[in-house]
Amino acid sequence: MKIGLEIHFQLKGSKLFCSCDTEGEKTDFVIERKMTPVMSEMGEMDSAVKYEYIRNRKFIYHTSTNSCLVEKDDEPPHNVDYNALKTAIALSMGLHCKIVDYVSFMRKLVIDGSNTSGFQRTGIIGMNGYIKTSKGNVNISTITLEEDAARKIMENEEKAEYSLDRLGIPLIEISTEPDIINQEHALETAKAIGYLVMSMDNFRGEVDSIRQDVNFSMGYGRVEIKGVSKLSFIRDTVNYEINRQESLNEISRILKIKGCEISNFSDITDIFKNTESSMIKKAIKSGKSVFAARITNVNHLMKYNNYHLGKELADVAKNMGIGGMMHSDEFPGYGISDKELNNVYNLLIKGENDGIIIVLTYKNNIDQLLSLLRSRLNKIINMDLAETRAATGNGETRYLRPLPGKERMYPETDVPLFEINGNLLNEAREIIPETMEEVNSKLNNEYKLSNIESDGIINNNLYNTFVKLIKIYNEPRTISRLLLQTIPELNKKYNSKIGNEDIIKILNIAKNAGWDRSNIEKALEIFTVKKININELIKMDELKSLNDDEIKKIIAKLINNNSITEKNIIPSFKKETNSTFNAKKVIEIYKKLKN
Amino acid sequence: MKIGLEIHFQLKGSKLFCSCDTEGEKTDFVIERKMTPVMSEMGEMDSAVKYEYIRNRKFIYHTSTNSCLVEKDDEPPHNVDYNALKTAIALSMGLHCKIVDYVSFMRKLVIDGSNTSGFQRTGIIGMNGYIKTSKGNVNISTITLEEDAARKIMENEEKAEYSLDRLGIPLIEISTEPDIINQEHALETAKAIGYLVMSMDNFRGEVDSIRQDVNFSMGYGRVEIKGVSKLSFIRDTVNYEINRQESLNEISRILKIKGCEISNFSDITDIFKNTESSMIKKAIKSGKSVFAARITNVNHLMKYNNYHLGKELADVAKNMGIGGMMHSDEFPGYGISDKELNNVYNLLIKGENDGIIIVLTYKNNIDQLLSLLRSRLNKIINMDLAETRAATGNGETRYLRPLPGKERMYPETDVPLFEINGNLLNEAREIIPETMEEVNSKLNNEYKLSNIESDGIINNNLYNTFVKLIKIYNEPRTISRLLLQTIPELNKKYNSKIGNEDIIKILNIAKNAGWDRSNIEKALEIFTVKKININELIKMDELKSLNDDEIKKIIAKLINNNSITEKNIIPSFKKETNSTFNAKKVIEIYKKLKN
Amino acid sequence: MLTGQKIEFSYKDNDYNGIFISSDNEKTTIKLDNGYNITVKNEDIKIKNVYGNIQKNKDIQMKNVEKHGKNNVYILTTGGTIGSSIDYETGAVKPVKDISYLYNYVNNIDDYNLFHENMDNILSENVDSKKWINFARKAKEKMDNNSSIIIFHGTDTMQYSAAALSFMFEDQTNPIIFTGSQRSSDRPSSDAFLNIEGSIHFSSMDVGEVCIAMHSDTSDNNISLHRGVRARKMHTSKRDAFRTIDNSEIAIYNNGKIKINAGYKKTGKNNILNDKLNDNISIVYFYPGMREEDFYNMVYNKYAVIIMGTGLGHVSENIIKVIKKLSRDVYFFMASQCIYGGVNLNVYSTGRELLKANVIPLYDMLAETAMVKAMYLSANYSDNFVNLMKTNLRGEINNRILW
Amino acid sequence: MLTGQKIEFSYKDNDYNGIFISSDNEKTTIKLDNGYNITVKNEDIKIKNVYGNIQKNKDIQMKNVEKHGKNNVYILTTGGTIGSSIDYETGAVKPVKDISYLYNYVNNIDDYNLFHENMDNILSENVDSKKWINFARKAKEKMDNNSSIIIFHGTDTMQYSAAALSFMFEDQTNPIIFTGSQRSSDRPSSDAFLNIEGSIHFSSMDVGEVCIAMHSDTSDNNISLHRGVRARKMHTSKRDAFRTIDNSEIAIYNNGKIKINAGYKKTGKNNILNDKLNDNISIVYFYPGMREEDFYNMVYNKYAVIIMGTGLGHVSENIIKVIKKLSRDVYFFMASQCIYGGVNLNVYSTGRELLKANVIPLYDMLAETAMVKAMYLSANYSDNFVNLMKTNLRGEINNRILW
Repeated sequence: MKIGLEIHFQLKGSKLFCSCDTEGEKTDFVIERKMTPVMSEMGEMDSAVKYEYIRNRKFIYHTSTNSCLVEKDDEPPHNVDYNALKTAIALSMGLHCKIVDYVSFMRKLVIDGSNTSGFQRTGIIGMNGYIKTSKGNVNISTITLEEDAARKIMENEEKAEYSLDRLGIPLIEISTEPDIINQEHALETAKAIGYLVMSMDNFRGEVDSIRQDVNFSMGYGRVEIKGVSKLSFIRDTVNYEINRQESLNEISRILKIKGCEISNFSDITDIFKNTESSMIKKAIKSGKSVFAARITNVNHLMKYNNYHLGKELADVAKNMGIGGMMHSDEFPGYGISDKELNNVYNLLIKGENDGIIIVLTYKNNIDQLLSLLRSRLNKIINMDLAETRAATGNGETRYLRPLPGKERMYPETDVPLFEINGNLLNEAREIIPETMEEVNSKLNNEYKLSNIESDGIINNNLYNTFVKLIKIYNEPRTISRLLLQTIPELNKKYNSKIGNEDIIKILNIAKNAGWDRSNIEKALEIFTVKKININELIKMDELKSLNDDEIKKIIAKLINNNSITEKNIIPSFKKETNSTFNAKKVIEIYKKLKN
Repeated sequence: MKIGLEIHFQLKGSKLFCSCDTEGEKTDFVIERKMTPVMSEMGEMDSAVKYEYIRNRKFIYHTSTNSCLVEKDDEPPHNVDYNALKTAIALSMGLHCKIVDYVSFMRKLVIDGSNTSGFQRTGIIGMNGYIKTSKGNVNISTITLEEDAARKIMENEEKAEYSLDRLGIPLIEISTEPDIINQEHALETAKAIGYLVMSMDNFRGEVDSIRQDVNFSMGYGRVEIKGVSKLSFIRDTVNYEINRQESLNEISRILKIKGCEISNFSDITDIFKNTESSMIKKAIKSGKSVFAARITNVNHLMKYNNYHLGKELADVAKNMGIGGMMHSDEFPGYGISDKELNNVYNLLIKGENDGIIIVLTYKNNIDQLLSLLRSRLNKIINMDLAETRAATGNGETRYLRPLPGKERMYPETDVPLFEINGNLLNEAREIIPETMEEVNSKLNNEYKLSNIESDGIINNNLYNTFVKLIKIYNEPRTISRLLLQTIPELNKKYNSKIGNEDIIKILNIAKNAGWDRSNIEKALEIFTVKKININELIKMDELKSLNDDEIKKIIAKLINNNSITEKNIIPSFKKETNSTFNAKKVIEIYKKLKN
Repeated sequence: MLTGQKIEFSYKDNDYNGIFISSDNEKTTIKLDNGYNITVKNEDIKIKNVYGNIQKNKDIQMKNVEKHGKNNVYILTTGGTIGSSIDYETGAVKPVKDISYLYNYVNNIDDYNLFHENMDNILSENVDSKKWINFARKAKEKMDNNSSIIIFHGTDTMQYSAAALSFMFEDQTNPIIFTGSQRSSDRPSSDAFLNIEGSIHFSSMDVGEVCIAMHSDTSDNNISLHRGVRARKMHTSKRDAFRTIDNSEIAIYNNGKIKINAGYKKTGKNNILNDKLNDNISIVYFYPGMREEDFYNMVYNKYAVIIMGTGLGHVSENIIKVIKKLSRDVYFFMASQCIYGGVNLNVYSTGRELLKANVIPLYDMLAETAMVKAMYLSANYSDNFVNLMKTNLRGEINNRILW
Repeated sequence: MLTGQKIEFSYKDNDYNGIFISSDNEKTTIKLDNGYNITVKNEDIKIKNVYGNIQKNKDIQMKNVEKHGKNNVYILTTGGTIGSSIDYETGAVKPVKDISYLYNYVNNIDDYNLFHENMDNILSENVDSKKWINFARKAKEKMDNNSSIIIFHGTDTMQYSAAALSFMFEDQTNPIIFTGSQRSSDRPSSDAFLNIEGSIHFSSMDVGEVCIAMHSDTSDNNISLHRGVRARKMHTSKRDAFRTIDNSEIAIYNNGKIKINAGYKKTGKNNILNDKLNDNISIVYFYPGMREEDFYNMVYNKYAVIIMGTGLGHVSENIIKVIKKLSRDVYFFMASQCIYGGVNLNVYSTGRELLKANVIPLYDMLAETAMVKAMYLSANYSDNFVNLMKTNLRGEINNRILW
């Protein structure tokens, strides 16, 4: 078993090939486009491309405040964003890659409408690196810098709608070699890489900012599984794929012996003239016909126990926009009467071991479908399972399209070759991410945090924030507590989201006003509840910091009344005021007055 | 008594300063403009201009298919239309004028929104001509070529709406000297000029295509009465004006002896706090105040018997947008209670012979109104009645504005000086209109029409059409009958409007097909009823003209059956066919066959 | 005879009175008593009597404008349609001397103290760098006295002048607003009045930029505030001739209110004026079939040349050869004759050849703005000329083209 | 090494396989097995092995297009973005040889017999009068054989070429439609496909004019048919870059249907081609501060010059002096750099001076069209040159500007 990972993560700041921000809102303007399949010079059309074209959908693009003519494919790309490039180089360095001398961007054809141009721009930044794991090094084959696709809003048979807000966001792709030995190892590798990624200063950090593809092979060809959204699904997905391929292997063995062929499709619409099946009735009404074909020797292989050949075939139809392929292992069902079924079986001369498939579609689709079904069945029988699959939301996978060839890729001539010079390399070196071990040791040794605290900071990807806040308010335990407890609790309690910039502002005030942890927590809560301007906080009675005169007054009063010592001055002082104060100052003044 | 006339008439074809057609339809585009009063270099503002500005109205212009940027005042005028110029010269020649060597166009300020530019372009073409009348020659002072104004669609206190379709249509203005001696003579002169005008080939001939202004003077200053729409109103208008001026003369005599002053206006709104007068209630509710002033010695002069001083003063207010001035000769009335009236009279210390005027308006208008009322009253007392008045729809007149000075006029620098060269003069000479006498004699002598027929043609302005049609179908009596009887009857019967071009087409067909009058009338009726394409007429059975073969066949049959002679061949032939035929041809063929 | 003298004359046997306006070898123009001018051939006219007294139009002195508002606004007239008025007799145009009449037509005019000065009386096609320097110095003087500046200027080259002042002022304490009119202010329909009204209102904003204020559309409703370096006269005659190219206007004025549409630079604390300009810069409009020698003649002696190329910024092969020869001595910059959109020399081989020939693409900078910028930078920052040309200094380069 | 040869190489101590693409003194580009190109410094790379067999892209012959329709359409490719396709390995661009793929994407394609010929492969900025004559002759040949003509052409100078053919053809039996693309036809999002679809449908109209068919807006919905002499590329990069200036488009194509928006000249009975053109005409873009000697250098040896003046058609006083000196030898015509609206030399004194200097105003004729018209008229109708320049021949002068 060989497993490889492709991890994609978004950067924030500027888009990759224009000056639009990575964040933005929907605007009212909408454009409508079509995609035309472009044939290679050999006159061949990628079958993925063919699928999309058969669907002949319109693509609707909603513009956003962060899109310009470049996203509309109405202007050539600008030069590559310097920051994104620097980050990609730094990450490549952190993963011990060789950095290319020049970045050459390529166009990778994509025709599902997710790119207004019909392709994705992508360029290699680093090659031949590695990441350490408990099972040894996993090699990194390439690190590429690419533009993210448009965000799909909805789709149906006729059209797909996208928002342009995500299109063009810089995306770094880290591809490992198939050095990963099992599911657990895949998870560990993904986590280790993910940690590096998330610790980059300009990692975007929004929902969906990291997406994983899994390359999997157990000897029957490479399967590329797209879009595994959660880390935990890596394991489930690989498990599912192992089961699927093992089952297909059994089917293959059976069919290799018995033989297997798909007959031509017969138009059996007449049989269903007066059908009770609402599904078939509806299809006929909308101008579709009913077709059936016989597949020899697949009875009880279509959907029976661990056998799911039917789904493998239905996926082909589904990708052509033909939903609901029915097969004999499911019959009786779908409201089809026994009489109708008998008529079909008789017409197609179904033998006992044969299977029947029924599809509802337009006449002009059927030849295309038959040829695709035959080719897929053939591949299964020969156990050539190499293909692109999609991860579903529940840890399964489904057929998407053949593996893309390198013909899908050609040079992006609009973007000039970019030389990575010494300057840029030096700048990148400054921001090479630290590994989890390095960070852990710093938190424990330098900042004296407990293991629980440092794990919390690492697991929640808070190290960068932590370092940033420490620079303002140099109390590691306070900062750790704020990040791991106070703020998550406040956010939960008030269903709020306190931004890093707000925290920084409050800590700056705290530093100047001499607030302690409880003042800061108070300030955070007031800010969260009242949603006031941060600068107003300092004027609030509860948070107002006493000035020297006010402190003097209270201390003078305390000295007069009680037996105040340096030890009890602070608690006594606290009782006298609601305002905050700088404890050091109080002691200082107390000493002065005492003397 | 001196009367002068200004006759304006529109030309059709192209507009005067752009290539738009004179005819067109409304389009959807609307623009909104303001006019700003432009002061002369002496810093004075024309009071007509001041009125408009006080009204501060918006002007809405509806564009039309026959308007371009020139009408929108968004492009400088093009060169003057050659045809219009030629017509103006020809008419000047017909009226024995001296033609200027160069046309220089002027701008005449107009601020009521009827010109998008704020002025009307006008230039002198001819000077010092005359027209013969039964009372001797009436001299023509000038003939000018100008652009017509925009067509008013609606107006209220806030805005006036215009259509641009009429703006820029060439307008020829013929101004006579005040040589006309009475009402009847005015009518005769207008008719004689009108006849010349209407006989111009490109006279527009639509409703409102001719408008007359009457200059009238009986020793109290020149009154310019704008827009006398019908010839018959010239008489009524002059009569009205004579009565008005005589009445004012009596008023003047009385007031000169007794003295007459208008007091300041008092705000008497409080008196009407609980008034029953719905008019006053409404005004107060809309933010207006009630003002009253005392005018000494005008009791029973405001509106009593033949005295109408009140109207003279109310017209001033009306022009400021202040409607409904009330005065004491009308009281009690308007729902004003006796108590209120007494309060008003007491407050203003009304003497027995004094009059009171009450106006409802906004506070900031009242000073302006007072000053205008005083100046008008003063002019009346001094019998300086020179002013511009408007003809109403019922033969009366009302005060419009002071007479414009020549300061209103300055050079139109955007239109280059146009030299009237020999070529143009020669072309114009070709189309000099004939006078009514000349035409009458031609119709009687050359075309042998009866007096009734020639009067009909002249009075209905059909001479040009007649000449045009004669050139196609040289049967004067037939043409006369078509124009004076057939077509008016058809138009009336079918509520239709047969155009000249249609008649020409049908006559052309008639000529080629050898139709006689009854065929033509049949064709006209079919065309009117069935609204078919004219070229289809010739294919209709009823109108189909027999060809030689068909004629031969019928004649052969007739010769065989009957004793046919050259004399009865036509009636006999007619009985044999529904189709039309060329009678000459029939006789010709009959002769051939006979021999 | 002198213009304005009363005369008696005969024309084709009739006698007339009038006022003599003008004459040349062929013809004489006379204003008749009815106000009409007629122009006749000298041979047709016989002057019979000339009265000595000339009707001269008084030059009215500027009225003392009452100062009651809190915002100082200095109006500098430089000529052009807006700052001129017709002589109602001759039709000649002369500068407006009295702007007090403005007071009658401007909303909220009481908020402003208006001052006024006739700086010049020039048709804007004759404005050159010396004039720009004069305008800028005068504007600085008045801004130093805490006035906002409105400059009445002919519309023909307003965009060039506004761009020039934009660059020359590195910082400014008040807005400088150019305005003009497409219909002369001596006609009731003139756009001048609303343009001035809008300009006066814009002048109270905290815009630290040089702008152009003109009609937003053909109706008398909205006035647009355009950034000077991004505005262009896009119609010869319409009221709304000016457009902000490839961006939004900064603001729209309507009936006393201002709506902000786009970001702008705020007013600064000082007026920093760099008033040197290099005249030796030109614009060349490329066209197919352009000959090498013609191009050479146009550019060989220039310090810098703005080429208006086709499409994304292209010229023909033969021209590139000339550029290659000259580009050691002459700076070549590329803008596009398309007006809208940016140039990009990376897309086609011609563009890449141009880059090799040292032609510097200016993205979406307008050619007119580019010329003025080059005049400014080469006179003041010749050391860093090319780099600054490519850098956005005053909003003349959009990073993003949105539509 | 030759492009396409397989190589083994090492880069910074790692070994790789790939295909050699190109190299120069500094760097080498290689396509890796995963399809990516990398470019590295020559010093960093060590070629270890080169395989002899070159992977050469076959030049595919033009397919025999099936002829089943009733309308003959001859497609002439001349180069430009639309007629070219990228070499998927090197990124180089070469002409499209096979247009049969069009058949798949065009509505109602069965109504048409498509023929195709590669006339040229030229970037449109390099097109000149010789090329226009070639295009015109070829178009005539094919129209004489009863075909409509579609010319694939680079968008940069399409308006000049379309105007040239407009004038050269005094009568034509079929429409000649120029089309192109703003996004190259090797990308799925290319505007080429819909532009071609629209052009093919327009080609069956009875339009006896030379037109341009391009996107109406940025969506893939409508294609506009522009009159060649009134179209202008108004954006460097957008799909809807072309606009009919100061008028409506002739027609709009949408989803198999054509909507007529404006009048047009009908096809005639003969193809009358006047294929002489005079090259010695130029366009000069006026700018403030333009020097006399520069203007003189640009124009002194020209047959005719189209001046793009400011506003209604103005230049500065010093330039008028030069014009006065030269206007006995050079014809000067005036267009406006405003693009929209007409010139008018009657309004301002500068304009009247220009008229006196024999400058001929062209109302709203586009400067580019005016240049081409002058090239045509001076070569074929030099006797009546100025008069015909002012006369509307092919719709290049609007009598009325409507908005």
